[in-house]
Amino acid sequence: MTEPVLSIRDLSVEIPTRKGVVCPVDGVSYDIQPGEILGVVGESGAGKSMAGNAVIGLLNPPARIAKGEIWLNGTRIDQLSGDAMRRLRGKEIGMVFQDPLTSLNPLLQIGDQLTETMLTHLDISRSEAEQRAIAALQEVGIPGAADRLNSYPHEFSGGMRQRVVIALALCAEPSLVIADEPTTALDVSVQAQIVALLKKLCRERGTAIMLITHDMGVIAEAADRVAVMYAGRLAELGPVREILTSPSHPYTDGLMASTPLASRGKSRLHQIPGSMPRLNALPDGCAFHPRCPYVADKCRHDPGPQGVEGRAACWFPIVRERTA
Amino acid sequence: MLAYLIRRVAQSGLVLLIVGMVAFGMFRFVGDPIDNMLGQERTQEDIDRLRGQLGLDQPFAVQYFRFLENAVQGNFGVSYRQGRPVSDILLERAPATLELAAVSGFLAIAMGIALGVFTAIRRNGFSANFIMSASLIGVSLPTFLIGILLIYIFSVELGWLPSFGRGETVRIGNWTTGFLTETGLKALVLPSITLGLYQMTLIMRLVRSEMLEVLRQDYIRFARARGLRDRVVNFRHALKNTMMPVITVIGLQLGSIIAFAIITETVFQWPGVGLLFINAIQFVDIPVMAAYLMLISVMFVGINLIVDVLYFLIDPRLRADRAGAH
Amino acid sequence: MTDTPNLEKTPVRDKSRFAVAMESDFVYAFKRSPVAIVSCIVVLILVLSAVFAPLIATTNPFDPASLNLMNGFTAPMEPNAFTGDTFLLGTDDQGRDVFSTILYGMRISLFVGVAAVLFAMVLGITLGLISGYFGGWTETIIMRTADVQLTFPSILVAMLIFGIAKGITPVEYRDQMAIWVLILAIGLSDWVQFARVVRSATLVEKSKDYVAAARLIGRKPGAIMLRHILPNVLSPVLVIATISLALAIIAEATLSFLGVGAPPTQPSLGTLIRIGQGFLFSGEWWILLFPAVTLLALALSVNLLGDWLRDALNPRLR
Amino acid sequence: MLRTIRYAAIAVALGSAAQAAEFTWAETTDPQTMDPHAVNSAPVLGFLNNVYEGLVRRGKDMSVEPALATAWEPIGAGEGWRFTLREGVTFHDGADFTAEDVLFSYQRASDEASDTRSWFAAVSEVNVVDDYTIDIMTSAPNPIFPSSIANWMIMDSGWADANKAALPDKEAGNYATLNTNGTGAFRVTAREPGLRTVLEPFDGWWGEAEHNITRAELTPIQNPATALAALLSGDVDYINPVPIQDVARLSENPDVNVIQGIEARVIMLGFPHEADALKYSAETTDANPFADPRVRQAVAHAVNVPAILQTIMRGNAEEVSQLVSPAMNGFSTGLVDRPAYDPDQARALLAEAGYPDGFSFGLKCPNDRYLNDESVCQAVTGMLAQVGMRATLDAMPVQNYWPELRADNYDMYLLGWSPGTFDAEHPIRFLAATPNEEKKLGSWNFGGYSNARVDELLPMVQSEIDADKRQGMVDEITKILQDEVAYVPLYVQPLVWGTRSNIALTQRPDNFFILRWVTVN
Repeated sequence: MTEPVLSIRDLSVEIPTRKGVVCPVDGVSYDIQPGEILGVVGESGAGKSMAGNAVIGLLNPPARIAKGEIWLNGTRIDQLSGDAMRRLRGKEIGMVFQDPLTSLNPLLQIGDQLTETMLTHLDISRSEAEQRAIAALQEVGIPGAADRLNSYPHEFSGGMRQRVVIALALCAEPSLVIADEPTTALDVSVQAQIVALLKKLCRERGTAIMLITHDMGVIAEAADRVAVMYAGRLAELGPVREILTSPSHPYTDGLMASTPLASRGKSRLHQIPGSMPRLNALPDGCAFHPRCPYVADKCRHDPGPQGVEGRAACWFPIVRERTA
Repeated sequence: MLAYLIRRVAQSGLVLLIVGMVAFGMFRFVGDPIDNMLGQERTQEDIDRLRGQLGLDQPFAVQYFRFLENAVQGNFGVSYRQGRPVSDILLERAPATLELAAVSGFLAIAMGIALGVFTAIRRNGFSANFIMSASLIGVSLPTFLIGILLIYIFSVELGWLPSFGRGETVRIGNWTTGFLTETGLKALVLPSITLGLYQMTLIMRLVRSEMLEVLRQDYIRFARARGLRDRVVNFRHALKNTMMPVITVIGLQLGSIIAFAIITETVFQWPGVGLLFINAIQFVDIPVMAAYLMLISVMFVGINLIVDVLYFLIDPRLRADRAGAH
Repeated sequence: MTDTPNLEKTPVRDKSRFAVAMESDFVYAFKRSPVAIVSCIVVLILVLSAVFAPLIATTNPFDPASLNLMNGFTAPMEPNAFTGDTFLLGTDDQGRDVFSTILYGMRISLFVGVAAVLFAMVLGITLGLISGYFGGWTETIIMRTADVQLTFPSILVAMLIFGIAKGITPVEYRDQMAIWVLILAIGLSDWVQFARVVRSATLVEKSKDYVAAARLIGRKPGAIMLRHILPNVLSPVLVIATISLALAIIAEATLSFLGVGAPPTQPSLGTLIRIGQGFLFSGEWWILLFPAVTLLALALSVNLLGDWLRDALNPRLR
Repeated sequence: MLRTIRYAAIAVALGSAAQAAEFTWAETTDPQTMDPHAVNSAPVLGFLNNVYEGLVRRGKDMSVEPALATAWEPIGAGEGWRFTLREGVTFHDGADFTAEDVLFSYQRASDEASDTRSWFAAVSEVNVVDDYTIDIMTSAPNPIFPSSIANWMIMDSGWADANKAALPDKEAGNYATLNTNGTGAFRVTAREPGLRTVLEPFDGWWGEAEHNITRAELTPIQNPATALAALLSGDVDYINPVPIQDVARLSENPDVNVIQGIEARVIMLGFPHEADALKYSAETTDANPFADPRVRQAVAHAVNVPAILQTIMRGNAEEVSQLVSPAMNGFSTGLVDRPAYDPDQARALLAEAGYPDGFSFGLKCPNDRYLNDESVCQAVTGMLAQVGMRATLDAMPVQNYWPELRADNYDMYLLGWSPGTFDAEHPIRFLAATPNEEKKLGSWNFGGYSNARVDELLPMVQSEIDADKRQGMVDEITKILQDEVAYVPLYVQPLVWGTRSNIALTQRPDNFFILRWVTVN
């Protein structure tokens, strides 16, 4: 195993509110290898984007990193000074947002937004930056990139715009890209193109991608490994094939049962009862126990271990013989 | 684009006509001009003769249409008080008001935007809150009081600045400017602060709330996520988007500066059209009053038009889809 | 959207409506902002003292018979050379006790200010709703009248209305008329900003589905506007109302500076400042200072409250 | 307390011969026109006295002195006056001054289009005897004619014809409205109406200059506080008027002088004598209490003039008992005391007149015409209310005030009168005579006061040559007006000028500012 691009050790993010401190991310650890796409999945409010924001250092105050370490390419970045962190953003970590309609500055031409980012991080001449911008646009599949440089965001369709966003995120050749729900705002056909584009870029450039989504279909399609989040904690972590076909955490099992997968034919979709508890009103013991079909007494008192590679955060993980 | 312009100009013409009608209609109640034109020992017979001479005994409609007919050709009649064509008087006095409005307008906009951006960026900083509250004082005191206090402090007590008037002016063609002489510049200081303070506060608050709105947008978060320097994020990305909605309001503010000049000119005895208007009211000099209102409304409507066109040019979204409808 | 942790409180059934209100974020933010608390207290004190002026004030400055001219120009806290009376904040040129006149004057200023803003609000909201909702010709007419209106500075509008009103009202009602003319004049020059805000907000709300839904089930436009669009438009209107209340109070002062304000025998705060301004150089500083400070306190706290309200009510700025 | 300086000539010890200097001054209103015959108002005539000259002029003590006429004597038994003119006098443009110009100026000043026409009501004809002698015939003997034409200024006929200004043009203005060509001590070198007017000495002037001014500039400043600030900060050398309330403070200021005196203007209360009912009363709508002299007497007793002078006028004004101030010719020295302040007697008189619990009425006042006019009216309202006469005060700008008075929209009004001829006959002719349109009498007698004896005596006063007999008749009229309380005279308006301490000038009761008596040290 090569050295991971990103490795998070026991990361916790706290938000002090007037009703006590809330922990959207509670002791999460995972790594992403170069050229690997790690899917981070969970219901909304499970803390998946909060972890992403913590990594790139864009947590909206009063949220702050309480404990844990974030390592990027072997150097620790969670304690970097404001400016050091700023120089790192874009250069080392790229970010792709959810809604392409609002992610691009409506009054600036595409070319300017690209060259501006490159000139900030790479000491190259303006003309060379323009060449690279054209190349970046071609790479993300924008037709006739050369003469689209000086057109404005509103002259592109949703899908095209998301491609531009991806080009922008990658133009300074970061080693890690955090894609926060990149496909949610797009319609299905365009979603598939974007997923394919991300996979292609990941393979060709060896960039590690943290793909945050609530859509299991996207995970199945794109992710190499997957981290399932529930109520701020890591429920399960592992290769996507393994987790999807034989989940060992009851929550993941429920999730898979409620996702229409071609491979499972026409069995009735299973519905997980109840909804995810609010972060400021977590039940005792394992957060999932009120909804867990296999709940036992122990689960109600003891929160259970942190999920790590190969072991789910559950006292009674589901054990199956590995079929695949 | 052209169709839009024509429609706007037509609307502006309509506005001017209405202003003329309303203004002229109201003057009948402001007093009787004849009293100020005749001395102590006049008789009723003198009054009637002069009233006939000035055509004031005609029915209202006749007077109004004669006024409109002349106004269209730029002839606003003769001032009852000064016995000179009103257009000459206005031409003489306009530079003073325009220069004062320009300086205080610039002051208001420049300071307004700078402080607006500063208080938006450092939203909870102490200095930002202090500026916000201090600027409110500008809006919480009547303009005339601010003017008089400034005179009291800077002219009477400290003696740094002249207490009234416009200082020496240099005549260039038929424009007199106060910018080229030392006393002219010194005379500009206090009045432009008095006039500009009120507008500056309004612009500052507007820019602040608009900037806060923009700073919350995704493209700003994305710009930060790309590691751009704060200066670039705030000024290149955020400010440009902030300015869009602010332009229209600033246009309106400039319009009201000229109209607000009435008070400042009275307090500082600034020889502009505002003071002329106040004197015209005092001496019921109807031609001057009517001409002043027409001048102000032309300026106002003109500024409105320019602002709309400006908005059209700058915002690529509007320009792109050629949407004629505004 | 990034999944912000949901912080809503758990559903409560037992607490009374007031308790719920007290716990709301609005009140929480209020408690934590010193500016809001102080300005709120100042406004309360001033408004209450204005309302209970007859009880607090030592004399009734508006009753000409009770004035003793010889008491004129008495310095604060010092006995008058002729009559020996002493006054907390001194007296003005007519022998009126400055302290009581400020209270009574503030009554007029507040009354004129609040009434003018209400008048402007009602007018502005109706016209804004109508022009926003119906659009087309009505909108152009209303918006162009707004342009005409903006051409006339509020001071000018007031002076001309004053001229007209003086011309037509029978003379014995002239004193009461003066106050209502002030309200009309200031209100008339204020409605435009309300109309504009409400219009743009209505345009936004109109495009939303719930309005289309309401229209679908056959609600009359009037009902739609009032029950559906208006509540969503109130918060910007409320903010403008507070700011323009301060401006209205000051406009009244400016008008009295031009000699068009409240009648001389019933001076408002603005009239007092106009009188006081005449004595700036003559040494009777208290005639100007105390009314000016009161006006500043009133206008400043109303403005600060308006400012805080804007930030508090604007959900996205939290 | 009151530093009455009758003829305030500040004789400042001229140490070193003061070297020539520039001088700037400010007044509240700008002279409306430069045409001496276009407008008969104090600001215009006062200013033009420095540029044009009449046959006679008034000296520092208001006495009549020779000017363009060196001497004058009555013709026959009072059929007119013969004036011998001064020789060697030139106009500013160099033209010679002759009797021709006087005739032309008479025709111009007495024409329909000119505002000064009323001065020549008594003149029947004017004939030129020779280049330097002219006869002005009057329809009846007119003893005060020479002193009544001090403000009739002479214009050069050649200059007027050349510039098409033969008659004053009030409607559209003409060359004479903006330019001047007088014989006076100063020439107008720059004129921006409403902004500033610049004067420079006329070195060809016939008289000897007592001033050391090389350039004088008048800028109107409307806002009193700004004018005061200008004086205090030294931007102007002299301002007129100084707000009354600032007199005390300014007097202590070392680099500013306050010059006080009494003006010719008497402030009085007027009544609706002719009206048969009150217009603005809440309850007395069918009777006019002010028609009863006892009620008018009650008003006189109810108004505490000393208190008004003490507070509102800060001790700078003088109470008065008749329609003219003591400085005027024809002042009745024997009738000086006015009704004492006695509220009880006022209430008694009201009860006697049938109004035991008083009545309400409307008091009309200007708020920007006379010094502190609105404050005085407020004080009067308060005092009358204390005796039961409940007034509702309606103070308004002067341009609305005169039409209201002319339309009789008042129950009581405030009026100030400054006699143009500085003679007691003037106010009687305009305020006391029964209004008569043809004879141009009583044109400002709004209340319509009428007394047969007064109407009988007026023409006799106008034509009486013997000074004592004339004074006796004036005293009789004054006594009648006092007994019938035609008006309630309150006080003579104070004249308060402010100058920098290095300025010496002369203050005259007619409030005319004569530039040639100014010295800048």
